[in-house]
Amino acid sequence: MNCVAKDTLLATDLCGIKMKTPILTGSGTFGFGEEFADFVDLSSIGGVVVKGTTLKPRRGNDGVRITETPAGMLNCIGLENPGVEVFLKETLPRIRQYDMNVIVNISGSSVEDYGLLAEKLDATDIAAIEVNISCPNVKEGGIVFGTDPKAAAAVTRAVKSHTGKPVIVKLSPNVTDIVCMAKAVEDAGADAISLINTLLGMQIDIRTWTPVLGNITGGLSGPCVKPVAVRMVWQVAQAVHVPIIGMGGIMSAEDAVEFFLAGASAVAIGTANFTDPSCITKISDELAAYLAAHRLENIHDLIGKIKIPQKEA
Amino acid sequence: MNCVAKDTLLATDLCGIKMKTPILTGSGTFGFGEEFADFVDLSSIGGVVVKGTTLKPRRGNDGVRITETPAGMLNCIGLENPGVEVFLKETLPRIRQYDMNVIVNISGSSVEDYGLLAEKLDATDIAAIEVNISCPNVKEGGIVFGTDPKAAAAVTRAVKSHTGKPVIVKLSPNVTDIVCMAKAVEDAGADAISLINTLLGMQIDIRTWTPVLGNITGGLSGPCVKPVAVRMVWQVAQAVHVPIIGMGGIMSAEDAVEFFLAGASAVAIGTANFTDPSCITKISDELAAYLAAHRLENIHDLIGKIKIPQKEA
Amino acid sequence: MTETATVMAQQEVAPGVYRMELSSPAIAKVAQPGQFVQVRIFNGNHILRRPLGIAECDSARGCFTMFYRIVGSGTRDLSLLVHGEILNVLGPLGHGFATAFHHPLLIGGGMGLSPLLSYAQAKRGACDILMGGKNAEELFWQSFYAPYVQKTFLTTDDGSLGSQGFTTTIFPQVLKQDTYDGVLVCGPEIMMRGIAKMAAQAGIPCQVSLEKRMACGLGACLSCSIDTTDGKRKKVCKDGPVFWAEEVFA
Amino acid sequence: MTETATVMAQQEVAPGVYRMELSSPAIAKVAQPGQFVQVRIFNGNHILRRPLGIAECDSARGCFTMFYRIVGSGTRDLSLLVHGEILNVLGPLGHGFATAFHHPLLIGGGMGLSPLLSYAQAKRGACDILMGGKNAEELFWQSFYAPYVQKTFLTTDDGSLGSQGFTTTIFPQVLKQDTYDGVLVCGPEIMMRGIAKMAAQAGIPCQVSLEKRMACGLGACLSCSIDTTDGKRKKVCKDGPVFWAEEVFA
Ligand SMILES: Cc1cc2nc3c(=O)[nH]c(=O)nc-3n(C[C@H](O)[C@H](O)[C@H](O)COP(=O)(O)OP(=O)(O)OC[C@H]3O[C@@H](n4cnc5c(N)ncnc54)[C@H](O)[C@@H]3O)c2cc1C
Ligand SMILES: Cc1cc2nc3c(=O)[nH]c(=O)nc-3n(C[C@H](O)[C@H](O)[C@H](O)COP(=O)(O)OP(=O)(O)OC[C@H]3O[C@@H](n4cnc5c(N)ncnc54)[C@H](O)[C@@H]3O)c2cc1C
Ligand SMILES: Cc1cc2nc3c(=O)[nH]c(=O)nc-3n(C[C@H](O)[C@H](O)[C@H](O)COP(=O)(O)O)c2cc1C
Ligand SMILES: Cc1cc2nc3c(=O)[nH]c(=O)nc-3n(C[C@H](O)[C@H](O)[C@H](O)COP(=O)(O)O)c2cc1C
Ligand code: FES
Ligand code: FES
Repeated sequence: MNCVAKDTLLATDLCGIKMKTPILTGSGTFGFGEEFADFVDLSSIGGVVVKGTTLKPRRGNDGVRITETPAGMLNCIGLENPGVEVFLKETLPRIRQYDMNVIVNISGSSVEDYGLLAEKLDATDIAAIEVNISCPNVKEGGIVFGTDPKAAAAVTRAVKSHTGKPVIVKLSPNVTDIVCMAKAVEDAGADAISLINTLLGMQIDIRTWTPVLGNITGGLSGPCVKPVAVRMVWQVAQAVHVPIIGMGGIMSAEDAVEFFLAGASAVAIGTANFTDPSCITKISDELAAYLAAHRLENIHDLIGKIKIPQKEA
Repeated sequence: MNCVAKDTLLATDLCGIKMKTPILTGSGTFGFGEEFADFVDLSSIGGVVVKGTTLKPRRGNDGVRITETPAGMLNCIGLENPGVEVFLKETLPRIRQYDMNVIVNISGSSVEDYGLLAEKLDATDIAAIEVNISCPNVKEGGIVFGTDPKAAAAVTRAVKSHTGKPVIVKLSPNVTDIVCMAKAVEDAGADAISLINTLLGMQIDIRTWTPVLGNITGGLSGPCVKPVAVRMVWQVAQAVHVPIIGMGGIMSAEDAVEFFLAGASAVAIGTANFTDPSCITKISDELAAYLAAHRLENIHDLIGKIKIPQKEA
Repeated sequence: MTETATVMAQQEVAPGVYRMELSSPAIAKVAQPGQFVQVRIFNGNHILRRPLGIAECDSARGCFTMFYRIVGSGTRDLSLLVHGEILNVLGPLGHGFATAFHHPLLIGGGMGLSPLLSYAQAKRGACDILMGGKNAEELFWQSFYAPYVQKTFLTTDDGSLGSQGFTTTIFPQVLKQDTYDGVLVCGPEIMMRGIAKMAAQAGIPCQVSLEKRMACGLGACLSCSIDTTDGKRKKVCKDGPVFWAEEVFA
Repeated sequence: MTETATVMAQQEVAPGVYRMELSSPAIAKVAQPGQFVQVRIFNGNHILRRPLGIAECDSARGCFTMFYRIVGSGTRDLSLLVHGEILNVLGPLGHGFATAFHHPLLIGGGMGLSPLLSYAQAKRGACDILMGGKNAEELFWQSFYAPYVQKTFLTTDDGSLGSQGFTTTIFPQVLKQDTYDGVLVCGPEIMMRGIAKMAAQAGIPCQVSLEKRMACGLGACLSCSIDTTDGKRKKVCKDGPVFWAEEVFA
């Protein structure tokens, strides 16, 4: 397949963000993009969602921060980041050279924090803001906002009122009713919804009888969570009108296709970057090949195209 | 290790049920026990939790009922069962020969259903009743009761008021706050709590663009869910006083030890029975070996013994 | 029972179709034609076993063979195994074909020809075989059946071998050529339904071998439940996979 | 860079400790002593790569070796690989040891002797080695170091080889025997801290090689963050694994 074909097949527009492919990186798994510059042509992917950023610098959690689980991993990084000021002054100017869509993932411990972060980021050339109300690893990671529709709506409104950039709200899967959460943030003005953040999990070292992770619990990601993520994307796609960015365990183009069929307008690759640092390029190529093989002209011909058989009477 | 040692190491009493080992089978994965009689000495295990039973016979869901996922599987059996009358008249007399603890898992579509089922089962010699308020695969599977603490408490009270047998309530992991659910059923009189039922998931066939499962969504089980299950057991163990039966992805004695350390008083083996039909025996033997190697005298010396490191000041 | 079986040979007999021989004495000894095994692949990728029919049985050497087509990750991983590697096999499972027939006609399409082969082998010289496939390539089965059957009838969708059409197309003609006391069918459901109907009209007893996704293979999990014509529920793994046609097709 | 590497040899050099030689020309060409690789095992059981030090490098043959101890499922699966099987290797990663020393003393305990070996090899004839282990069995390393180092000092916890005690026990004596312009340490943290303190007192520059669990190995995921003495955060994978002792030990 030549490049022209690939470009037309995968090019998309996500709530105003022009993207060469509908494939982003998952926040926290791809640094600021630059760390992967040797492995991925950063200007050729949909965009880079950078590590969760907070108002003040954060040193993150102590002790062991990651561990492998069956078909997945747990992490409790704890939102280590240099803070938004350093991001604006040092990181953003540095990564500008890569000519990529930069989406900044933000976390706060109060509604005001989120508003302030949005305001500071509004004055930049970033492509969008992803509002993380779902980090399970720190009290200040917004998880309280991620499990209560009213609080989630309040955060969304605070961000929206401080920026003209597209606002993506990233939801937590650790809830009884994901549809209710999604509707709440849509009603509050979210331009898109990211699904899913990590499931809260735990591993115990049976030699030492202690939790493996320094923070005791951590966030589960990787292929093990894919069935839950696909289900949530499908449920939410039927209930909201804004586009969905699907993620959770995507390791291959086949996995990505499941998310598109379920109703995701774009996908993000997280844990898979650790397995293979150039996987995002491979997944894009294979996705283009899948579309071509199915004689589709653009990724839009796949989005939400799941066929639900009618039950026999 | 000789048999005497093994017996002493593993013997336990779970809310009045005398068990040779603290290892049960997960409802729906082991039939009525008899199907596994060629592979497992049924009288030597902790007990068999039989397939979910309802008032009326149920034919279950149409179409594909299971599919494999990374380190797990989805099922949407849909509570196919012959109904409680056939169970009492035909099944129970037939399986009596195996001299095993029989725990009957019940599901209803109303609080009254649960009460009626409990009443019918009370007059038998079964060891206990497990109240399934968490089947994600049928509307009548009780999931509405499993996500609302008040409804869960109502079901628990209805069952308790119709039977003198130990009542185990099996909770759904598809909730925001598992501790709140657990406390609600404990307060309503539950004698024990089973954790976890399956996580709601979905898989899409990218060749046909249709859901793989006949019921569209299904319940995720197997090693992939273990970190979530261990986390929930640990959270609930700190909040309730009744014993917990831990399950979700146990494939080995090592996995079981994680659940005991987290606070489970017994465990159940589900999906692993499909991988290896005699695994429950192997897991018991290896668990006894683990206890012996750690110079523990009984499984009680392991239960809830996780050591949480104190954070440095 | 479960048995750790060693791969004795593996060979691609047609594009994407493999024949695997396993050393598995306990199972080879007791297997009945039409039974199947649940194989467990040890590469860490599979929680569930995969059901595969027993195709040929050599109880003297303690071996049996399976034929399978690569359709997904399990069969692909199976195809990567080489001589000397091991599998775990649970079986033999289910109820096979009735063995009381004297001169039955076997009818198979695609991979359905695999369990029928075990019947042809067990009733050496007693059966005729009618086989259907998309094209000549899919009818590689001829050479495997040749030692065991009397007559062979071939059909292909594209006419590249035998008569053009489906097994249902030439079934009536085949029936005219000989007297059969039974018809045993395994293949796509639509073909089995078609044959069953015609066999009933001809007054010949007919058995069919069904497929449903399976988890336990032991009748415990109800993954493989089907409706029977008398309104009951049966389990393909335990009550089948072979049923009398009238039990399952209305 | 990532490279698909072929296992050229694998051998158990002590109980539970393996030496694996990989054909990996691109990595072998550029690797610096003290750098590591992230290996990906292709058996379907591992989402995360495993970080392992580069122990010996043969750029002419395009090979390098790693030594590892089986401590969990990843290292166990690694030990099952045989000649001809493949791995994927990401690397070489991180910053290795400073190479400007003329006569450094290498001090290693346990598997820490693996990255130090690459230094001894690169500076052939320049280094002395002080190695510590639980017992004589753990000091199988001697023969691997012999071709590259001048003096070898041995300690074992149980006194079964060399002097009894820890590397910290005899370090002061060793320092008296020769003049070293640097000390390079890799082993348990407690040992590195002890040596670093004594080296500082003796006024000898000291480098240490740290270990933290890693996911990306590229400085992106922050799995491996540590505090430095100047109050900053550094990443073991990218800023290390080798640090000046005073950067990381207060
Ligand atoms: C009793 C019985 C006997 C069988 N005998 C044979 C045989 O001799 N040769 C042969 O090639 N195949 C046989 N099959 C089908 C075989 O089991 C499936 O092709 C196999 O399980 C697919 O596994 P997979 O991992 O490659 O595919 P997956 O990736 O799991 O699925 C790919 C496709 O295969 C089909 N499939 C998956 N699992 C099953 C299953 N358990 N049963 C039926 N279809 C399934 C589905 O259509 C699915 O879309 C038999 C099935 C049954 C129930
Ligand atoms: C830069 C670096 C270089 C290393 N070089 C070597 C080497 O040359 N030889 C060698 O034997 N080991 C080395 N290690 C340690 C090695 O990475 C771990 O032993 C290995 O990852 C364990 O994998 P596992 O799957 O067998 O264990 P797991 O089952 O994952 O865990 C078992 C135990 O191993 C430890 N461990 C797990 N993952 C890591 C990790 N990523 N880093 C450190 N410890 C871990 C933990 O204590 C854990 O409890 C190095 C580690 C790092 C960070
Ligand atoms: C190490 C690690 C760090 C993460 N950090 C963040 C973060 O800072 N903000 C956020 O919104 N999500 C974070 N996530 C969640 C991912 O962006 C993604 O939602 C999740 O991992 C599911 O996708 P995956 O299975 O492809 O990894 C992190 C995930 C991992 C594994
Ligand atoms: C095929 C299948 C059928 C199940 N049926 C029931 C059921 O009828 N009632 C119930 O409470 N749980 C049912 N479960 C859930 C299991 O009992 C168990 O809670 C769950 O599978 C997690 O354990 P595991 O990972 O060990 O399988 C079923 C699970 C499977 C896989
Ligand atoms: S496969 Fe479990 S009942 Fe048939
Ligand atoms: S391992 Fe990812 S930052 Fe070091």
